[in-house]
Amino acid sequence: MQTVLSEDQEQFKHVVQRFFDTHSTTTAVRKLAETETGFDPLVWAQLSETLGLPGTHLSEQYGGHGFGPVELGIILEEMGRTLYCGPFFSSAVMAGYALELFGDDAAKIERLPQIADGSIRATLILDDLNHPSRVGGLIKATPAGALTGSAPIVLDGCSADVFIIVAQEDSGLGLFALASKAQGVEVAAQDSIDMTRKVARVTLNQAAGTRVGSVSPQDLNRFWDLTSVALAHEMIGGAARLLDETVEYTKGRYQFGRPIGSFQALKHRCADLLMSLEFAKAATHHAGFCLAANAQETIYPSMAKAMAADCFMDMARAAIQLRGGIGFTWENDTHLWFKRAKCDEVLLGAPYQHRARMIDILQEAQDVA
Amino acid sequence: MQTVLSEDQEQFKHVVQRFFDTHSTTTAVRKLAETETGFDPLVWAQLSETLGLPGTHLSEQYGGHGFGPVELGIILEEMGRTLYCGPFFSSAVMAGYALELFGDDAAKIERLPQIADGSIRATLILDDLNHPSRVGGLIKATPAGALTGSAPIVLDGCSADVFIIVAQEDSGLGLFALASKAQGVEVAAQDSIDMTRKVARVTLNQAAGTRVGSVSPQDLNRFWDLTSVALAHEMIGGAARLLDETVEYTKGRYQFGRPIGSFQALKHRCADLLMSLEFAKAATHHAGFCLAANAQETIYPSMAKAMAADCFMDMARAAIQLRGGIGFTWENDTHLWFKRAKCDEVLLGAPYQHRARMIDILQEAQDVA
Amino acid sequence: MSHDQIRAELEAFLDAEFSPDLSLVEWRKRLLAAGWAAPLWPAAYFGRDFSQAEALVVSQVFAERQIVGAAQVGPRRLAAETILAHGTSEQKLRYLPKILTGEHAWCQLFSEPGSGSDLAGASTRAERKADHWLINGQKVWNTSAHHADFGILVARSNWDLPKHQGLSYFLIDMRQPGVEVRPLKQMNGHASFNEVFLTDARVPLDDLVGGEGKGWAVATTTLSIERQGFARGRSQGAPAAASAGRVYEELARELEIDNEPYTWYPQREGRPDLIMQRAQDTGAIENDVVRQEIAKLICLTEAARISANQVSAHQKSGGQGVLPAGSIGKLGASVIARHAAHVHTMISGASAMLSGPDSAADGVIAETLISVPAISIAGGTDEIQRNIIAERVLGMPKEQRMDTGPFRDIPRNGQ
Amino acid sequence: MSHDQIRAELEAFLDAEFSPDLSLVEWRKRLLAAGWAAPLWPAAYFGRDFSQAEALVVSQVFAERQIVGAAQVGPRRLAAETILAHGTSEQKLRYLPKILTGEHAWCQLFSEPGSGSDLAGASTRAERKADHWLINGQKVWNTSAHHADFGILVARSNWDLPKHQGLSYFLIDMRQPGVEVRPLKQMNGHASFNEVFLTDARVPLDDLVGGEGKGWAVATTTLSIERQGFARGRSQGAPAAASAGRVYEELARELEIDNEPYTWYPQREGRPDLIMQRAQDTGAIENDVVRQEIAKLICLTEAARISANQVSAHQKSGGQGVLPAGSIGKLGASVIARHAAHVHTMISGASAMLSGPDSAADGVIAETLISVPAISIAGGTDEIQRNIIAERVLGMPKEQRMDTGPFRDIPRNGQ
Repeated sequence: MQTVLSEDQEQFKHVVQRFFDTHSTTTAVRKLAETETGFDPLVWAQLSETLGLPGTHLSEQYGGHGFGPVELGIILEEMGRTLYCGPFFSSAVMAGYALELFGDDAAKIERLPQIADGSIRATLILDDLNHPSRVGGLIKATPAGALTGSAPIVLDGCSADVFIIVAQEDSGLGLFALASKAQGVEVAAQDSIDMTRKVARVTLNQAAGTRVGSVSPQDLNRFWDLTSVALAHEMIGGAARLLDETVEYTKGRYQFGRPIGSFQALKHRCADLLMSLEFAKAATHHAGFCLAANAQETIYPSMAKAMAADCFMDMARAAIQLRGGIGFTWENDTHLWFKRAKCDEVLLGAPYQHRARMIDILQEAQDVA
Repeated sequence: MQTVLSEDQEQFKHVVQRFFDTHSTTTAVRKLAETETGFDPLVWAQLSETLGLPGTHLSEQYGGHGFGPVELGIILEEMGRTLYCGPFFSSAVMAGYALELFGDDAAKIERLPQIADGSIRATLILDDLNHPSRVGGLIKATPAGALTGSAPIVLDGCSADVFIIVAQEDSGLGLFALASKAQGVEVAAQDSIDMTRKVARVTLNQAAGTRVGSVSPQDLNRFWDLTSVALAHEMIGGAARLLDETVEYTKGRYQFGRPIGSFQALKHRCADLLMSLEFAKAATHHAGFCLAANAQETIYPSMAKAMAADCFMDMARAAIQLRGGIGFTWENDTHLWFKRAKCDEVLLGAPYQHRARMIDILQEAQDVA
Repeated sequence: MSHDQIRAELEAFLDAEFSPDLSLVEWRKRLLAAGWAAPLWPAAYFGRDFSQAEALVVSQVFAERQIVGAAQVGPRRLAAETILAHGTSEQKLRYLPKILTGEHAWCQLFSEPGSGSDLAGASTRAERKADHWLINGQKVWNTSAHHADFGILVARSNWDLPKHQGLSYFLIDMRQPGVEVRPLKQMNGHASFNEVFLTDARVPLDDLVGGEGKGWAVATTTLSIERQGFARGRSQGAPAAASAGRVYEELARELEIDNEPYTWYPQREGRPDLIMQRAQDTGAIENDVVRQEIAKLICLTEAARISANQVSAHQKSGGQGVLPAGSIGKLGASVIARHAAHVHTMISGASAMLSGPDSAADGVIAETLISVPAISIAGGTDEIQRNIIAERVLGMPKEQRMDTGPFRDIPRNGQ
Repeated sequence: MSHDQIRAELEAFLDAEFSPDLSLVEWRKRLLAAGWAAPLWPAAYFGRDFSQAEALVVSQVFAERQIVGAAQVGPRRLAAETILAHGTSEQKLRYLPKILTGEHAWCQLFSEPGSGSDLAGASTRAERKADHWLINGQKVWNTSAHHADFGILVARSNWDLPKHQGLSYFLIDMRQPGVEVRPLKQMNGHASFNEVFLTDARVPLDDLVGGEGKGWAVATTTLSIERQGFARGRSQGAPAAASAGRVYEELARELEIDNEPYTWYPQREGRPDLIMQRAQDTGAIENDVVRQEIAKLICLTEAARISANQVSAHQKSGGQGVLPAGSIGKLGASVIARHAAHVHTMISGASAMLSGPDSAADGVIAETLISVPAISIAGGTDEIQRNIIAERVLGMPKEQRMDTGPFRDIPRNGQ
């Protein structure tokens, strides 16, 4: 199994990094945060067409580039670092992986290429984004494919063209597709703590979905692993950015005639944060390598999600604290990452839930053995 | 309800403090730790006869002084501060409270005065000292009072004259008394991490106990509250001593041309420890006042036990760490408190078990209301 | 005077003079004239030289009868007490009455972008001219500055002395062209503070307090009053609910303005009071891991509460010994807020992402999650509190200072 | 030389010379004579100037054939590498052979009661006399000093220079009247260290290493070798299980003595490896709160393991950039040990009180609980590691030093 990035992957990282450094400045982020859709169509078109990012992790046979969780992780780490605002996570990651894993072949042939080339922006309606055990609890499907129910937290729900929906059928879980403009669909923007990722409530009333696949528990576990690891990459990218900038700040800020970065309490806190970041990064990258090697039933995806989330929140808290009052102002950029950290912490399951899942997996593995 | 010690109680505290400062020096503690019985009969006689300490909290009608958990707490806080070695906790607190709460009147009249005046040293065989739900799981009693079973952790089991035993009867829990020299009794010293409090395994094989009472769940809860709060006092006493001495050490120890106590990381750690100690003290003293006011079903005893235990362990760890290598040596006294802290942490239930109990109590109180 | 006498005299006064139909200012002028506006103050300056116990009787009567008292809270209180302690007789006679009547609002101009924890490092410049002081610089965290008529200002009048010795303390007119006030928005969306830009602002020579170069000593008085908690919140004598009548309506408006910066303050404390109910409502209470975290939170909040009670009982009973109540309580509040936010997040699950009126507890939980970072900064950071506890309570040695020479030679931001 | 050639020559040598019936010293003398004892060393000093890759072939052959190699581990390795780097030709020829044969055991005499974290603050006194150095002072934490024939010693030869400049580095004969070694018992009952009292001990003038006043530079070499982990543990070439024959029996005795101080080292790391099994055996695994804590522990141990692997893979692939592996790994080990002890305690419940062979895991758990405090102290405290990470990795500013003047003027303990 891989333990470090290959040369090709390092090069890809540099390209991606340059792109988001240019196109996702904090000025841009702040501007987009104030808009309703929360993304810049021009940048979306560029990252889709020039770099082909939304198709990175999708199979070549369905219009993707056939790379895997490691390359996707590289993208998300840079997105987290620059707080990229756009429907990448909702469309390419959530809806893309859902279709790839749960979809019928016909549906994949029809829909994945559009997601891969960015021409269609999809999003996934799954559950309350909290815990795998609740999947399908929100939307019910009749045998005829009429969908009814309400999902309170749909990422980029207001700007998506298509909803990919996991719904409860009479027996089991079905996968459905539904145009966002279809009859019986009501979309209402929800205020989120994190203004850089938009959410909406989507309410379906006998909306006519197209059945495009079905969901097995095993596929669902794989889906959870893949999306959790992608999100963990976003979080360590954000955390690393915060640590860099916070350390720089403490070097230039003087109080009591000395840079505050020379105070031992601050130095030790930053040292502890670096350790936490290195550990979260190690866990996240390792989880990516494991998934790329098709390892099943490993603890690493949940471990990565739990560690990256705790690290990102700790880092965000410290980044504000070490700046003092100015760190709590709107004008200072730190809160943008703090709010992303808070939302990422609970998206796809809170750290304590992922830790519980780790032990479940270990015990199941023992029972099998 | 009381919120601070009365003048009389403050005076009592000074008397007790002087006594243990004189009679429980670390030299004495180290000497007793090496003995089998682990206590000095002369000091025991003095604290029993001159000060009458073992009877402090026992009812006047049974030879005690009729004071309560607050006065008992004063004694234990000083014992914890000086790491007093002797069967006070096992005999006066554990066995004394058990007889007072669970005993028949006749048994109390016969036995409590001897515990109160220190002429008899008793100890309690209850369970694995871990959780109230397991009480009586170790020893079974026949209707004729024959006791059989084995208890692995009996405080001062080797030096006790009498065992007070909670045993499982056909229906319910009975209280029994049994001379330690009786037939069918086997006592084996157990090594403990804490050399300053001796423990033994007591194995009973058809030993002929005298039935002296019975145990209701409600009384058991009260017993747990009273003993937990007593133990919490011991722990905050130990923690306070460690903080005092550690802070003094950092003022006199020079490295890099300055007292190590001037390094901000050490200062901040000591500040956090002081806060933790102040909170644990507040909780413990308040729990004592509540028990003295006969408050039932309050969260404070378990809260005190949990907070004092965590505080004592944190303090002990820090006391070693801040001394560096010397703090890890046998010659330095710090480890004596560290080991007491480790054992007190789990005696009568670990912090997480007491925290769980707190929420149980809150929910039960709501159900009743 | 016996307490009964006080009560009798005050009740007679109120019977004769108070009417809810008075304007707020008119009523307070009457209070002022009779010495009831600030009975603790010296008789020479609008008060009655009362003891704390005597003044308590006055507050009780005000409370019982729901009578409006003098304007006493907020930054104006800091100004009043400082002027009383250090001002000239002329300053007291000039400024105190309109503070008590509420005609003048005040603000505090101490902190600067370059001196937050290190207040004495202020570098706003005060130059003495022929008939005034010329002030240039920038202040920050100035609560209510946008409503203020006057400010208490610390500025540097001498750059060649060590930093504590070169400061002077001024009373500055906020309604002048050289003073610009800009609101400062926080990460939770509220704008409780301002930035104040001073550009060739002027202070008459008479409005120096305590003498040139004595600014730090005067500021210390202000800060100690602030620490006693008088800087915010409604005064104890104020009626809980506005009754009918002009005086109450005007008071309600005054309080609304005074309290506006503080509406989110309960949220920065983490709202532990909402935890148990939310855990039950959501069913999260059934999860053993959540239960543990709730129990830890209860341990902290209850211990902090009990500890504060014990300290105050100890003080009341004349007890001695160093009681590190203030800084420990403040540090404890940070720990509590942080842990409460953590538990609220566990209880919410993914819906912790949502904010606004439709989200949990009408948006209060979301506001809590993005307000708690303030508690460990405002009013002295956790780091400063730990220094205070270590040095003043535990007596641990101070670090060698790096800022002892002439102020102009001390390294500062951007240099 | 190609790797095949090396292998061929070595195998021929072993076929011809090795016999398990040789005495350990006799066998090692043969190794030494042929240059196989330390092939990395210079040819001029008992080695073969081999590269790391070439030396690896040698170790592999030794391992495959279960052949005993030279005495290479423990403090003797620190001495050998330091002498090799800084010693005179005469010192190398005199001391290195008997280190490699195992005839001479060595110890390290650096730390003092007054200088733990601050090694350069040593105040053991070295006075130059006509034909020797006179040494007075006390050392501490001297592993294996009670078995040692010689010691590497740092002492102060000049008190008027700044502290790093007044130190000299000596090779001292431990078998002399002026050297007294006392075992130092630790809180877990083991005595892995000694105190060494030096009272008018003598060092010949020839046994100064690196020149007078150059002691810190030489000590830095020793410390960097120590950080590479050569100070303890069995050498890689040593046979895992003692086979039959005199040479193996004598080796087993040597290893027993060498390893004795370290028997409890696994316990100071918290024994996280035992957690899962114990949690299942005791049923504690069914408790959700315990499960959380176990998961947190696994997060830490697995992340530390993966992180170390990634760093080493990164280095092997010629990767650049600052990799703060050492100090972060050490700090991580402390966090892991502390948390593992916590979880072991939860799993044990009240039986965590018990120790000795009848207690959990034959006493290993009890020893763990009273050994973990060492991990955050030995080899550089957590505090020192955090300073290193902050300053060397994050580039945060150092604090102003308080110990820059002449050593005699620097405040020290007991002054």
